[in-house]
Amino acid sequence: MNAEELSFETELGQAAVGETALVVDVEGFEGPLDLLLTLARQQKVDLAKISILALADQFLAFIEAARALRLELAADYLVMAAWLAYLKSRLLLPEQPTPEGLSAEDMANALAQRLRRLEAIRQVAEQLLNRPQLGREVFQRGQPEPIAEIKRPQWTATLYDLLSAYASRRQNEARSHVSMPKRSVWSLAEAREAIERLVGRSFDWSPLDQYLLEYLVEPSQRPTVLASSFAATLELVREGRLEVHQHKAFAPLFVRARAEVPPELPQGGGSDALNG
Amino acid sequence: MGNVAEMRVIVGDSESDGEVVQRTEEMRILEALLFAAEEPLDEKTLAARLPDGTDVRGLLTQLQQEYASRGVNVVRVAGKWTLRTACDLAWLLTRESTVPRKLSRAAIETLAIVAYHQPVTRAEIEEIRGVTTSKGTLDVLLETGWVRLRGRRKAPGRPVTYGTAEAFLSHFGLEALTDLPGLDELKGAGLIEGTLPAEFSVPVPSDDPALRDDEDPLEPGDLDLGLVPPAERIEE
Amino acid sequence: MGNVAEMRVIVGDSESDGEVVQRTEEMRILEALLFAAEEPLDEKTLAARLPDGTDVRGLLTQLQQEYASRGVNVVRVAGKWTLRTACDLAWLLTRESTVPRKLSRAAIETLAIVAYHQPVTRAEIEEIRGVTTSKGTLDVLLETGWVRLRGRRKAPGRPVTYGTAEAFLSHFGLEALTDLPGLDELKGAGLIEGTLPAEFSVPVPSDDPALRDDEDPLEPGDLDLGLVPPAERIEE
Repeated sequence: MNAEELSFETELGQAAVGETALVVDVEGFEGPLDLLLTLARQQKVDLAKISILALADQFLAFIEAARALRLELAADYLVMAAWLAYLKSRLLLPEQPTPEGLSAEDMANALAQRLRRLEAIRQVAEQLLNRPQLGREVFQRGQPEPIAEIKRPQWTATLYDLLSAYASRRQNEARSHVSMPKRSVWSLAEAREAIERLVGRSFDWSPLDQYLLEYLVEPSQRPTVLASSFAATLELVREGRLEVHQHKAFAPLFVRARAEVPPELPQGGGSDALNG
Repeated sequence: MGNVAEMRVIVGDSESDGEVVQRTEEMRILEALLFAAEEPLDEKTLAARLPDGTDVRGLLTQLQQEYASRGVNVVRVAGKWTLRTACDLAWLLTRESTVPRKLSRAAIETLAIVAYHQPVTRAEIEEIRGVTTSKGTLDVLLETGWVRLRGRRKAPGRPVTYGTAEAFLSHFGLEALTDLPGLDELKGAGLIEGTLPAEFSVPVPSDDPALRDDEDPLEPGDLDLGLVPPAERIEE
Repeated sequence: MGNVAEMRVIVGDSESDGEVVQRTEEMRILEALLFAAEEPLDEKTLAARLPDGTDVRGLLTQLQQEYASRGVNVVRVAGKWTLRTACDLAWLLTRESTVPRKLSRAAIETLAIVAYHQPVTRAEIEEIRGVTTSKGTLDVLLETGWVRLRGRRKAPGRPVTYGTAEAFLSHFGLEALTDLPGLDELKGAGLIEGTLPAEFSVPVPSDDPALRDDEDPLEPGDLDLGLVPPAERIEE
């Protein structure tokens, strides 16, 4: 065992980012089992036919060499060295039954099995890493199209909500409708325009009511139509555009357009209409 | 020359028969590049990965044709190429979820008026509520599926008449519309209190789907207007 | 020859008429779903978007064949379906920016032990490797998302058990854990069984999320230690 052999696999011990490196071995072995496996490979025989005795010798020699170089060895190695020294002594002595019932042969086989298992896991690890890996050899869709979530409102209302809303609204409506309905009023301007249009150029005496009937759509409108048209008539008379007369109080009112020369009045005074 | 072009198209089509196709390696490369790319790729970038002198545009057009009938299409956006889910399959990429929401006060009132007074026009609803009813309120009610357009009133302006749909009954657990309480029951439940004008009444509602004498059927365009749910326009 | 060409053109035409040759709308839907998805999809999810009674598996197999010669392949990972670029085009697509961080030899070995021996405790990993395992090594593996904390072994000290997550299968393109390379050889050589006490006859490895008889569930605090991000609390 020399210094060259000690530096075996040095480059494999590099720790990855974020990993606290264990001080297992200054020369980069991944523990005593790794060292044993490396030594076993140097025997260049099938692990099944490995000589554990020879392996123990090699390991112990390695440890001695490391000690001579004052290399600091992790406890794992020293424990393994102690165990191998024990195993070696057992293997060299004639076999005697032990209290545990485990023969030196069994112990040696168990160690060989551990070595095979470690070697096997290393082989499959390599196979695994040689597979095409996602993002290294194979790729997934670079622009996945995400599923959009459409939130549909699910409307809720209770029958109570519905009924109480209806009841209070109807109640409010009923109360607000107690106020008087807005009266429709026939304005003076409307009345004047209507009379002018109706009487027009008619120079015959006609009862005002007769004209107004045209407008009496419904009885409720009668007072306002009468009042407005009477006021409008008087205004037109004052302007000299209409003539009006009445036989007596509360008699029908006669209206005609005024000609250039005022024609004769019918029987009976008409001026009292102005006082009515 | 024309034959060659035809042959190529044929080759492309024959794939849909499941036959093994002689697709060029360049097509595979384009396919993989477009698939893996994190953004649309321009022709220059694609050409850089292909043998010199490759007719990138030609291959892309061919690829586009190949994918035209598929669930994924080769599309050109802003002069670059990418893969996109076929437009007609956009529905696949949405997931609907329902969020419970309470109807606004205005909507509940309107719904109640529609229920009791149907067939009813918007103007009639407004008269009872004493305020104008926003289009949004009626749209929300149409969206609930509880209110439907019935027809048009035979009156100036031919306003649309509203009524309740079957879903209204099922949501409110009513066997028939006549199960809605009348005036006495509303009073009995304490929902109407105090003195009311003598003529005050609560109609006996009916959701008979047959149009009334004063209703015309809806016109073709009416339903479209009514069924398009407004996106989240909720009257508060 | 001319006849054959004509025949084919006809086939081509019929496809453009929308009379898809041997390709159904279901195929388009599957295609679109697989292309759009960020993650592998299981057959149940796919079936949910297809008419009832659709033979999803059959269609997927058909799609897989269709894409086998393309630049993008339909593959099955972790029992789910996804699209991946063809392996042989790796040279084309490798980008420096996406090269995953290199794992240490210790991490690689540990990952393999977790994969082939799961559920496995840290002590068992150390027994196989013959060396103490630093916490950093397991943390790195948990961080990749490939390894997860499974539970606690019903044994003195109740050690945490480790197993692989779905992302492990997805990353290495494995359909199931049984596809692990060399698994059969390892089993045949008796190098997998025997790490566990003989009374546990459940096959190893197993990434069945269901805990085994010798496992207890994790406790609330365990996940924090394992760098697992706390479940996001989503409003609404």
